[in-house]
Amino acid sequence: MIQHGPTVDANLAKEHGLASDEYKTLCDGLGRAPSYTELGVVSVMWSEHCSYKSSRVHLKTLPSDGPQVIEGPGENAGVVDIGDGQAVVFKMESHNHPSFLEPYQGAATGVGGICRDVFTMGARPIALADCLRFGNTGHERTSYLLHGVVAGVGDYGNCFGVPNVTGDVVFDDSYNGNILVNAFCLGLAKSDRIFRGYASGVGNPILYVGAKTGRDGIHGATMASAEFAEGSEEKRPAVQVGDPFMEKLLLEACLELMESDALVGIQDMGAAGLTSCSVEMAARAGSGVELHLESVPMREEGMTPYELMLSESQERMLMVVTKGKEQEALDTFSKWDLDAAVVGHVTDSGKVIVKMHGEVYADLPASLLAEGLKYDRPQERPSYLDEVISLDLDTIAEPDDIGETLLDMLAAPNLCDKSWVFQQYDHMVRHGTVVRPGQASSGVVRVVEPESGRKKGVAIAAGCNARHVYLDPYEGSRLAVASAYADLVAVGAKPLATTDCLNFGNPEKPGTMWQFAESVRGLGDACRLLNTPIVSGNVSLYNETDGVAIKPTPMIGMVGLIDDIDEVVTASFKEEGHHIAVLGALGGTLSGSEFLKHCHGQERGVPIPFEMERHSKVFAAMLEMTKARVLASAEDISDGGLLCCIAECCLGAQNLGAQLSLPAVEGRLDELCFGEGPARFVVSYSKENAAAVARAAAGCGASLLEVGVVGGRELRLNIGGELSMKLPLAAMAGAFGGAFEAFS
Amino acid sequence: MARHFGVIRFPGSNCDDDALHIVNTVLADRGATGEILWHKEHSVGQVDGLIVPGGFSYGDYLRAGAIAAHAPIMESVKAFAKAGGPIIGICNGFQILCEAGLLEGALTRNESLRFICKDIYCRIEGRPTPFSKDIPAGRHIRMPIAHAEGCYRHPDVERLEGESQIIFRYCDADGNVTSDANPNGSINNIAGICNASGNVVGLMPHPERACEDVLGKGGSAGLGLFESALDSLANSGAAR
Amino acid sequence: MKAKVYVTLKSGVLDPQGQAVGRTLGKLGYEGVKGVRIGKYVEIELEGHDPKHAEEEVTKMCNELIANTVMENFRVEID
Amino acid sequence: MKAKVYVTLKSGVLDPQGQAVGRTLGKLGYEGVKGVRIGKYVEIELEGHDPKHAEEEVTKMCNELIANTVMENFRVEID
Ligand SMILES: Nc1ncnc2c1ncn2[C@@H]1O[C@H](COP(=O)(O)OP(=O)(O)O)[C@@H](O)[C@H]1O
Ligand SMILES: [Mg+2]
Repeated sequence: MIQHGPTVDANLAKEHGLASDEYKTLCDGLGRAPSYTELGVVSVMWSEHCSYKSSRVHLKTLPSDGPQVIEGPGENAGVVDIGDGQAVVFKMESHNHPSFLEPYQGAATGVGGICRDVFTMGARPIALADCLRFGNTGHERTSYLLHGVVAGVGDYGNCFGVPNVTGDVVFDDSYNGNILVNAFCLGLAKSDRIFRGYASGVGNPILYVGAKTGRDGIHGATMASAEFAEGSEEKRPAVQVGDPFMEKLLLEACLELMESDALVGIQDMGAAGLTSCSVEMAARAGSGVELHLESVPMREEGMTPYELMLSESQERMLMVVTKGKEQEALDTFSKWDLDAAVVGHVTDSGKVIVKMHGEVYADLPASLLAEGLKYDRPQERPSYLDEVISLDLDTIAEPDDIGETLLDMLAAPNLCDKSWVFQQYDHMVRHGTVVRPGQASSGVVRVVEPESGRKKGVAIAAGCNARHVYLDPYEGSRLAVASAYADLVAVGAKPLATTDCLNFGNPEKPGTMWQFAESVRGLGDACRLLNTPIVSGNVSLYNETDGVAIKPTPMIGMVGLIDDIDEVVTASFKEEGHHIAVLGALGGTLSGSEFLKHCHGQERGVPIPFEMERHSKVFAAMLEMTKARVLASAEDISDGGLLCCIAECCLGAQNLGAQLSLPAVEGRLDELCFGEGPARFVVSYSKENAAAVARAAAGCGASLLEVGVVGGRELRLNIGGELSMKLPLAAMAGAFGGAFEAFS
Repeated sequence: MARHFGVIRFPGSNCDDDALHIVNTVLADRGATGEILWHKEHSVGQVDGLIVPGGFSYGDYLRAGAIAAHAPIMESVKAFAKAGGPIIGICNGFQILCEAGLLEGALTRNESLRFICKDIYCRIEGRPTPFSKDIPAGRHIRMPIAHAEGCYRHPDVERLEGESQIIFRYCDADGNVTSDANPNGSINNIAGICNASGNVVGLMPHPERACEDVLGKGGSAGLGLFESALDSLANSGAAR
Repeated sequence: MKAKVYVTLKSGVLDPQGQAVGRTLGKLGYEGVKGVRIGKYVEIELEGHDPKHAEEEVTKMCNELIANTVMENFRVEID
Repeated sequence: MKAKVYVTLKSGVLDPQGQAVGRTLGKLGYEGVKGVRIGKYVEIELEGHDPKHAEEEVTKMCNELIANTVMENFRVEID
């Protein structure tokens, strides 16, 4: 074995992020000290980012099975059957740390990475979504990060040519030093043509395709697993630059090659590049691989095996092709002007052997690397919870003027119109976007069934209310699932399966670990109850700067199916005279609400929990109504409560007012107007359909209360027969539509 | 009568399938057909019309459309234009036709410096072209835009105006040409133009995205451009 | 040999990017910034040793591809 | 006074744009193009007459706004 580079010892291992006991485990496993190249390879494979060492014991409790599931966690993305021989392939992934250091490139390469995870499985990406978390709008870096991230997400997806159909943007102090950039991608495949990351077939050649390897991002994976400390901004690693054009060529070439029978296995080079790719492909297949690095296309001169194995240059794929078919593959790549080379072959040794010019630089058992480490880290319920769970409403003054308060709420950074963001994303390319961002809480893309021409729809909901998770990690995570479920049924989609991206602080702190464990328990329970198994996901830990962690943010991406896109409903009121009703509970709670935060600066109280028994009836009613095509509009009531929801329904394409009359309440007016709770919807329908709507609700055992009619140029609210509020549409539009531009 | 359209695919074209879908599926009952033409070909083959689709040919690197304008197939596209064949360049296609010299002027970075994707209105005017002559002059229609470099510039725009070569102009929902209705800063609110002989048309809005109302409820006014082309081909006699 | 190409917008052509940078500099407290124009700076690594020939070649490249002469001027320097 | 700023990508940082232009020049028949890197050329019109002070100011502007020092280098010239 060639020993080039610095001498390997426990100290050097520590610099690579391996704790001393981890280094010992490595030496014991190998029966010797590792070479420098081996140390590099192992350190990335055993990093939190690649090995999930702190999270794995918890993740394995998540439900991942169901008749609809074709491929669960373990592959590059999850695969779910949508009938007619078609499948959707999807996953969500974080790119938080790189985006904080270089927002444009960090976000762009995040989108690039998740798209590769999807098309690597044989699916053509047909929809993107992005969930973004920034610090306070007044924080000095927020505007810079926001501009860079949004441009980066947009430019990459736009150029690559996939519509970005939904997502969310939230501002909160806890993200001041750690923004979140979570990107979701969904692709469409034939259910019997799914490709997997397997290096099988002894003697089969291994092909490298795509961008040349440079020195960029070396140690990116270990960086993503380390807490930021003051001063680390100075030690910025080389930034990875995204090349969406190259990725588009890769996509087309790979899909073309997948039409043939040349391909045995394929995987994108994501975090930890060639290393994780070759190790994972060998480990899954139970085979081995031998690489000869001198054949890797290089961007720079004099690159060492260490650098080649650890580079995170973007837009690269590794694939195994049937022996004798390599020319067919190379021809396809040259048609698309892509660099490709045979860089090794499959063995049955169970080892990853790295050679350069005939010399061995690494000789490692694939299983040792892939299984990695596993910790059940100590947990402890954090004490802040004792403080925040109680809310004394007597200390909260009721608003004098509901109208003024509504305007203030509509202009709140977390509630206002986000067109500034999504208009920078092409949300219509590929002639399939049925519901665009801003039209409903879910995005919907059309999927045509090739034989019959039947037009199905796939709906995507993505987001998370981290405040709820902060106040109660278990219940808050259940609520996040229920909320995604509500988003889907509101457009008429039957929820199928889930992906997640679990963003938390430092897992070595028992309090954070407890939040994580509780959250995973909540996600699992809710997904089990709702039959939306988790088929893929990602964990991002160490979102913490100078000891301050983000609010625990288990981002949820949920996918649903619509049998016929003509059934789809959107949020906006459509016609004068339509009836407006609330489906589900009328009132909510101010505990943990956006109202309490925005108007009173408080984040406390316990949110109303998700209750399967009660809330699933509401979901069922919602689906039955859309299926029966009796609704003109539907929108779930989430942050901002009933009144913000109705205001948004007014401010749609048709721009219609509404006359509301609510029963006199015993409780507080602000609770009625702005309170929050799960499984509540605002629906509208024609007079003719009123009976059918009521029947559907009653049939499912869900409550439905008519609260008004669509019409006029203002939003009027009577409570118990008295006029409580009257706002012109223009005033609401001004508050809602003008806010983002003002603080961005 | 069957009318066959070629849709040119450059590396980085994204709206090629969208355009093909319009001719092959949405307009199939009108006798339209289409095929993809690969940029490395030297001939456009037997087609009655050409669509240069949107997307990011060559990543839009250097300038949008600049590299695609030099693709092997472009010589044949130029010959097709010279012979009077109808050509429409949509978004990136418009940028490519400008860079290739088939249309005048240049498309530069949006004044807001941001990519912008939304529905706009534009008014149809100017001389009759194959892609607009069935739409009554002065009518305004709704179509999406999705571009970062759509700000039209021309050193002598008055000449184009004088020759009635402005075919599409951004306007508001009521048809008024106002600066508020101009999404990207284009001179004189120009959204699309034609060449001196009128057979080559380029525009930034995406008519192919406004052909089926089910897609975002944005309307289907864009269909008018393609129907117009089918009619004008039918009237111009035999297929090429 | 190395060629350096400076691509600048022709004088009448609006430069929104330059304007935006100028405005931001003002907001950041830089006084005395009267105008900003943003162009491209292209470095081309060339084989060969004849600067005259290189200059001719690069000028052709600029006319053909690197600059859009409808809007842009360019200047070539050979190192 | 006029400041000229040359912003270039740090070596090792990928330049997809330069690569695409380089490849295209090759296809257009220009032989001997070994590499293309694309940067920015910024002209700043300044008040005042003190070139030393101007250079300091513009250097600050570059660090703060004009160059992205994570990925780019810059050079300032005062005319
Ligand atoms: N929170 C989670 N829930 C379910 N599955 C997960 C989760 N996190 C990771 N996984 C699964 O673990 C595997 C490894 O994920 P990841 O390392 O993010 O992929 P990649 O190598 O593409 O970056 C994937 O199959 C992913 O779906
Ligand atoms: Mg992967």
